Amino acid sequence: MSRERRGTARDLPDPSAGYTLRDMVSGFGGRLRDGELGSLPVVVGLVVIAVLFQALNPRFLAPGNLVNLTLQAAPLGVIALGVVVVLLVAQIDLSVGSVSGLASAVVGVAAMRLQWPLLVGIAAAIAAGAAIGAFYGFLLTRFGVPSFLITLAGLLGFLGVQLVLLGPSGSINIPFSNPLVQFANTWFLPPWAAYVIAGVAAMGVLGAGLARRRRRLRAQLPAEHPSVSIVKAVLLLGVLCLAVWYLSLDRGTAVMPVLFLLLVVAISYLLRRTRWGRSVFAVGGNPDAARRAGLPVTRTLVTAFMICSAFAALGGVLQAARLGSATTLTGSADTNLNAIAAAIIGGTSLFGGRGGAWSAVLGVLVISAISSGLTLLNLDSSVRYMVTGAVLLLAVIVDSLSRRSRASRGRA
Amino acid sequence: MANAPILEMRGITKRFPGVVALSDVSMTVTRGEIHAICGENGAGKSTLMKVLSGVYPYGTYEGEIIYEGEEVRFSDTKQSESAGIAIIHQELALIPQLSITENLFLGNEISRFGTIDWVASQKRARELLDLVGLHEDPDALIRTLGVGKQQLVEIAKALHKDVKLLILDEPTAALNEAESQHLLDLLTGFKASGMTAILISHKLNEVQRVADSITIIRDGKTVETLDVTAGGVDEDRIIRGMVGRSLESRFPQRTPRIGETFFEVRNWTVQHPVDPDRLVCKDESFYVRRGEIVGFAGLMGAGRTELAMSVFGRSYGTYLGGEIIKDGRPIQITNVHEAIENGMGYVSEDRKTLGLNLLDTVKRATVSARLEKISRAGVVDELKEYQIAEEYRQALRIKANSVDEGVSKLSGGNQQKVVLAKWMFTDPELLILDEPTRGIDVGAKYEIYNIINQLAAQGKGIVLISSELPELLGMSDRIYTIFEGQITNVLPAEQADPESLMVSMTSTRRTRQAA
Amino acid sequence: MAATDDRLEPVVSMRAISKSFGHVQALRNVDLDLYRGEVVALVGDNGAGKSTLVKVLAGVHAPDAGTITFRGRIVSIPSPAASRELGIATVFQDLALCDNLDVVANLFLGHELGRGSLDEETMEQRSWELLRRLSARIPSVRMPVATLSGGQRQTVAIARSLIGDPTVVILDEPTAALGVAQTAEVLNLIELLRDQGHCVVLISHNMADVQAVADRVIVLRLGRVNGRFRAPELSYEDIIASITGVLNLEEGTPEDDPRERLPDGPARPLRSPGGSTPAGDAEGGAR
Amino acid sequence: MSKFSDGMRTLTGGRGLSQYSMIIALVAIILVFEIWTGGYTLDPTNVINMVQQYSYILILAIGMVMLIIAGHIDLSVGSVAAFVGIVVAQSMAVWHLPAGLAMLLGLVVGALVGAWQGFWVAYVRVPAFIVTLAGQLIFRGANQVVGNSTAVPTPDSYNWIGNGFLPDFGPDFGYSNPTLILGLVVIAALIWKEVHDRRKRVRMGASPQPVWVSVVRLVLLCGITIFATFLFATGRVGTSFPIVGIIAGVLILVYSFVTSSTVFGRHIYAVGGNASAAVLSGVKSRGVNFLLMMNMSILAAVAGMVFVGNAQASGPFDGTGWELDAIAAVFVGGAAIFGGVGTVAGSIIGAFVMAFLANGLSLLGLDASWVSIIRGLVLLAAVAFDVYNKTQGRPSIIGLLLGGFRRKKPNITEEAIQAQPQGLEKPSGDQVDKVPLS
Repeated sequence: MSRERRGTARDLPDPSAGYTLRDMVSGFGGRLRDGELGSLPVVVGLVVIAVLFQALNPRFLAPGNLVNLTLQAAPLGVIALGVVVVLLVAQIDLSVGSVSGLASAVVGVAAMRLQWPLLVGIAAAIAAGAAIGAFYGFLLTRFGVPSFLITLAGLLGFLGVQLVLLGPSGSINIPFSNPLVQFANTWFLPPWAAYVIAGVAAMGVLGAGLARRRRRLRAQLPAEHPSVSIVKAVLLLGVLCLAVWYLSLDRGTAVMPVLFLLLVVAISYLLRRTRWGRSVFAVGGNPDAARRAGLPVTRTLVTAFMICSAFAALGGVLQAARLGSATTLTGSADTNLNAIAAAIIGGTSLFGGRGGAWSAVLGVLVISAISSGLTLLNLDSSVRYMVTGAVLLLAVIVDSLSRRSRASRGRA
Repeated sequence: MANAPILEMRGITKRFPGVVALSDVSMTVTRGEIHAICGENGAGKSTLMKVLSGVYPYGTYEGEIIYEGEEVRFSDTKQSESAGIAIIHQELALIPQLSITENLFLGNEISRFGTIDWVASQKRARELLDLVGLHEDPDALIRTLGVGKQQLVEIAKALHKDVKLLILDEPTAALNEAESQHLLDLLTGFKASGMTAILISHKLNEVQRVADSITIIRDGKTVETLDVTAGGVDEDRIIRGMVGRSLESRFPQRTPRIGETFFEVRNWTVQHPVDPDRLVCKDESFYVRRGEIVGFAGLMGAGRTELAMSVFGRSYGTYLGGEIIKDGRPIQITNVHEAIENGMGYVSEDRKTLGLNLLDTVKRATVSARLEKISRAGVVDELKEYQIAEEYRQALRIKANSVDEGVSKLSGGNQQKVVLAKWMFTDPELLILDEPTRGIDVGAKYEIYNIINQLAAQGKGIVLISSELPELLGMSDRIYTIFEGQITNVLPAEQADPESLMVSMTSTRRTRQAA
Repeated sequence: MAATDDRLEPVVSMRAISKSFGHVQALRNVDLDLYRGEVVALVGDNGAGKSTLVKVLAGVHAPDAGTITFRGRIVSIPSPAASRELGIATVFQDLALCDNLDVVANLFLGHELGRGSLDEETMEQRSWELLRRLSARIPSVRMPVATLSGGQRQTVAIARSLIGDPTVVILDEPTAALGVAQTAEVLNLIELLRDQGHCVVLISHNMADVQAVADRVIVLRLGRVNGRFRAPELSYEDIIASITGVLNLEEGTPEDDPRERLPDGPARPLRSPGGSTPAGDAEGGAR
Repeated sequence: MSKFSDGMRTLTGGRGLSQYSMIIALVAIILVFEIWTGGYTLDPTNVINMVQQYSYILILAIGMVMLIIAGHIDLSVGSVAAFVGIVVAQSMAVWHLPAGLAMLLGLVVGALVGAWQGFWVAYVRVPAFIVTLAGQLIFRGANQVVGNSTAVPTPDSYNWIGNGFLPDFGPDFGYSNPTLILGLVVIAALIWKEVHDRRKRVRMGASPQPVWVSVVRLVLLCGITIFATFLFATGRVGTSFPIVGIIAGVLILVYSFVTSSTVFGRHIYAVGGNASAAVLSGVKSRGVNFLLMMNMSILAAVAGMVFVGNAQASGPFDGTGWELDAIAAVFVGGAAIFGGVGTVAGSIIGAFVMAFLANGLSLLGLDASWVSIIRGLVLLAAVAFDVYNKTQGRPSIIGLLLGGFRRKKPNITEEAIQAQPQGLEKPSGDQVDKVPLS
């Protein structure tokens, strides 16, 4: 999936040379030399992780484990996707864990105790998340309280609300028969459907590429040679089909990760192709310039926080669905850090304005792969904590250093 | 002018917590004259007028006010208004969303049987507007008028209240010349019809033109009252009264005693901190002698500050090359701490973001650049700190209630003095002053010049960076000019004039070569 | 004001503009006329009021007194947005670019094209057109602005100001941060703008630059106009003398009579080739 | 507590409101819980328990306030404390280190952890909150690795630092003698300090405060001390003033002195108040940041060791949420979110507020969920109070909600120069100045 990213309009190589496959490769090489590494280190890291764990435990790359990994990664990925948006506007939300926990509790209470229709419960949970985000955005834009402090208070406060909702027993079980749980655990695409989706995705890439080429030619702009789109689509198709085939050796392609990828595509579209997305990047890059250009800075900040909290809530719902219960532990401990770490590892800058929706996918794959590998090795959560923490620190250090080197080269 | 005085203020003293704003001020205003009050900012003019108009009620000040022959004790502005005293403040008290008529009669509506008589109001409004020479539709909204016209509305409003004594606080500050002229003519016209006016103004030419007598206030005290009608009062005379000295000596006299060269910068080259394509200092060299004041002239952005800061412990940009030679041997200075230890000091042009921690008190700020001097084993001797700060406070005449006062509460001039004190305390041999008098009162400027001269007399080398050419010409012994990061010229002060400097400040060409 | 040719009619005329900040009077009774197809340089000592004057036009400061006439209509410019709407574009010294965004995104920041989803192609095409019109040497419009050099960034900022096809372009110290080659680039650009019928107001400290491109030089001193010079008779010494106040040319200098400008007027095309500036067309049509 | 007076005499002037309001908040909280719990809050047993149980907040708040003054924060203190705790416990259990040596080891480990985090913050300039966020995870994990995710008991020889008391001696009056003596010493110290301060002010030539102020302050402080002394002296037989209290007290005294009277202390305030001005005054800000991060971790180590001693075992979930207690204590204690403002004394009062709150709520049997909500709200309220105090015109809350309040960095423009603070004289324009020029 990561290949498609390179094809988006933003990263096109030098147009004066025309767009052919060779340019694409050489442009990529040029960026590498410039130190604009993009997602390469993460992809390499992912491969290293895979090889390492496979060597230590051959079950790591077994289809069964990979299916589990996709299921495990999806809820966290959804949360990380929200964090990406907030990071892009150069803010942070430390409370995504608590908010996801709260949302899982809301769904549990609504569905089991109050016997509300399931969808209403889910909607209530997401609405609660959005409301929390709006509250953060309001405090930030109206009072100027730094976001990490507001959300630190939120981390504590909403954890409490979660516990209150769950009541003294500390957990609400959602029976396995509940569609929500089934969705998260047993809904798998039939193989043909998975292949169809892979095909549609590839066709989509191809179609989008060709349509863009047509529009660019009409606008008398240099455009990629059709071969570029075709190769990209074929590659994508190949990769996806391989993945679907491999997963189908076990239970197959689950619905939940597909939902996550759909959300990523949607957010990616919003970020790259709409005014709102443009103002997100502008606000994150240079709020002053954004304000002077007449962009709605306050609105952008508030919506970014709302999206973040709403996605955190959705992630919490999925987590509860996957576990079949909403407990005091949902969203606790490392969810927060995993989500933030995933976003930063995937390449979204802590300092705003750089990154994209796909970084949530990459980051969450890294985090989930590590945690799954460590679990396979029978190393307990403690080591996982340490490794995640170290990876987060590493990502932030890389981010800080590259920012400084950009600054020293006049590319602040 | 043998009329009886309409107003006499005797021995007015007004205290604010910790400050005496007015001490024993007396003035007499003759009926039918225009009486001007002059003084520097903060001299107490506005306070005096607030006492008169009842903003500060009777009892909060000492002294007596005799108006129309009897002592009055206003407890609010309403009372003074009904006595016929109207004050027009700098900030106009008009409501922009209402019409001229509505504003004119605000609080004094012309009413019949409890309802506002709009017909009569309109008529009266037209009369009043005619009186002040404002030809506007009385229904026009205030916000559609310019400041000058609003001022006239304000005056018309006062006229409606049957005013005997009109006080104008800086009426022409915001007006252009034509409008000012009109206003002053109006005043003279009113005088002819027997009204008395008190005019507070900074514009001495106006004052000189329309006033019959001038009371000068300095530091909350009446200095003198000049009778303009008697002649011999010109702007210089007024200024002398205001600042307490003649203005020929805007820059205090000093006999330079210049010693040997002790500080030299050679081939100094610095790169812009983020843009590597840019050099902010290109191979620059200069030197400073003991007891010498060296001026640096350049337009904003020419690289004066960049040069100074990069020399001062490389606190700006990326150092590329060049050396600093002190007392004949090269020294390595890589950070500010070393710069201070090597006897350098730098007073920033931006005292709020680079010069002071605004959360500090005067005493903490004073010692902050050289804490080692008053500490033993890392422990600050608070007694010494207090004494030193107090010493500087008195020596530099820093106006603060005590050295425990927060610097954020001080005025710009006094903040600047604190910054100066802070650097004097480090006992530098070379003191770089970057725009030391920007945004500062004339009086305070003079004091700062005095301090600079004293420092030079002690044998310190002073680098004075300034945007004001008269200041550079008046203070320096030698002047370097900088243009686009390069030193383009150097002139002894006596050979320099504004044009020759400006030429070198705006191009690389050199008019005259000098040592 | 009887002239029929729009070249003879000032686009902007400021009359008796005064502005004070507290007790500091930054502008006193300043008159200024701006015409299409000329470069007007504002020069003066530090604190002479150049920036304040420009900020009045840019809608940052409201004048305390005086009138601004824009194409014969008295206008007030209460906000930067209003200034842009009138067709006055200002490029301040800090450029206000978003370094993380590419050139196209920066050019159209706040004025993106496309309904719902952004019309990247049209924006890119327009960007190329614009940059080509400015003969800008920018390797790719899809590069983040952070990777451009100082001169290129200045070009992008100027190009951005041209998006709404303004009549008046104000440049505040455009060459202050640039090297020699880049300065030349920007100066060329300024001449290009003039030739395309814009009125360029240039604030500069660099007399060489001013002499190179300015048609008229207005000297401000202590908030007043202290001298007006026209291109053929620009004398460096006079300008300096006027800046320092030795010379006071304001009294006795005739207010810029358009007829005097006419002889060297036709030498320059006053509209962009093909008369494609909509603003010019609108004005022509109105008459 | 003798630095109480320092808290009142605010360092910064003008922030008196928040300084006094937190004392009022403390008294109010104590009174409310005293009533709700039917007088149990101020029962000697409870007070002794509370000191032993919550002294970690006091210790952490000291380090945290210094960090926050300098403009940083540490979110890892809980994990670091737990990590150090388990290291100490294991070193005694596995290597059979004597208690003293184990404590020393704990301090060294704390210092190393601090150096690690400080390096990233000070020299690589990664924001502290994210470094310590990673640290939170890393050291939590490290704790569980070292302790195999189980609780490790600690020997009695060690536990006295957590739950020990001053040894009793002398004749039995029904009170604990050492506590009485300690109380007397404190009172003597208070009186000496007051006299000393007055004398110092006289020598400075400054007008000393009126005598009645000194007397009232002394009476109040001594009253509190006597009250506290009797509380601690009348506890169960065998109890007296806890060792933990002594440790916390010594740390408070030392760090109050460091922050208020040493060069290093001044540098902390300088870096937090205006970092660029500090650098231009010769402050080595990177060194200051590094030392502060390191100091925080050392104090976290102390807090962890004390806690382990009290619990008599080090567990895998020790220290969760401590960072929030400490941060809330600091902000309740009047520190500013943008740095430069705050005192150790204030933070100690804030820490007492948090401790009484936690203790009171648990006495009331409120469950963890509500405690968590309330603590979050307290943090938010403290931060909001600071932001509210900072707004220049002090508009009403409503005005703040509706109006266009924007925080602006001071930028020097013509207007800004004009709008300088109103002091004794207004900064002038150069109106007069320009007359002779033209």
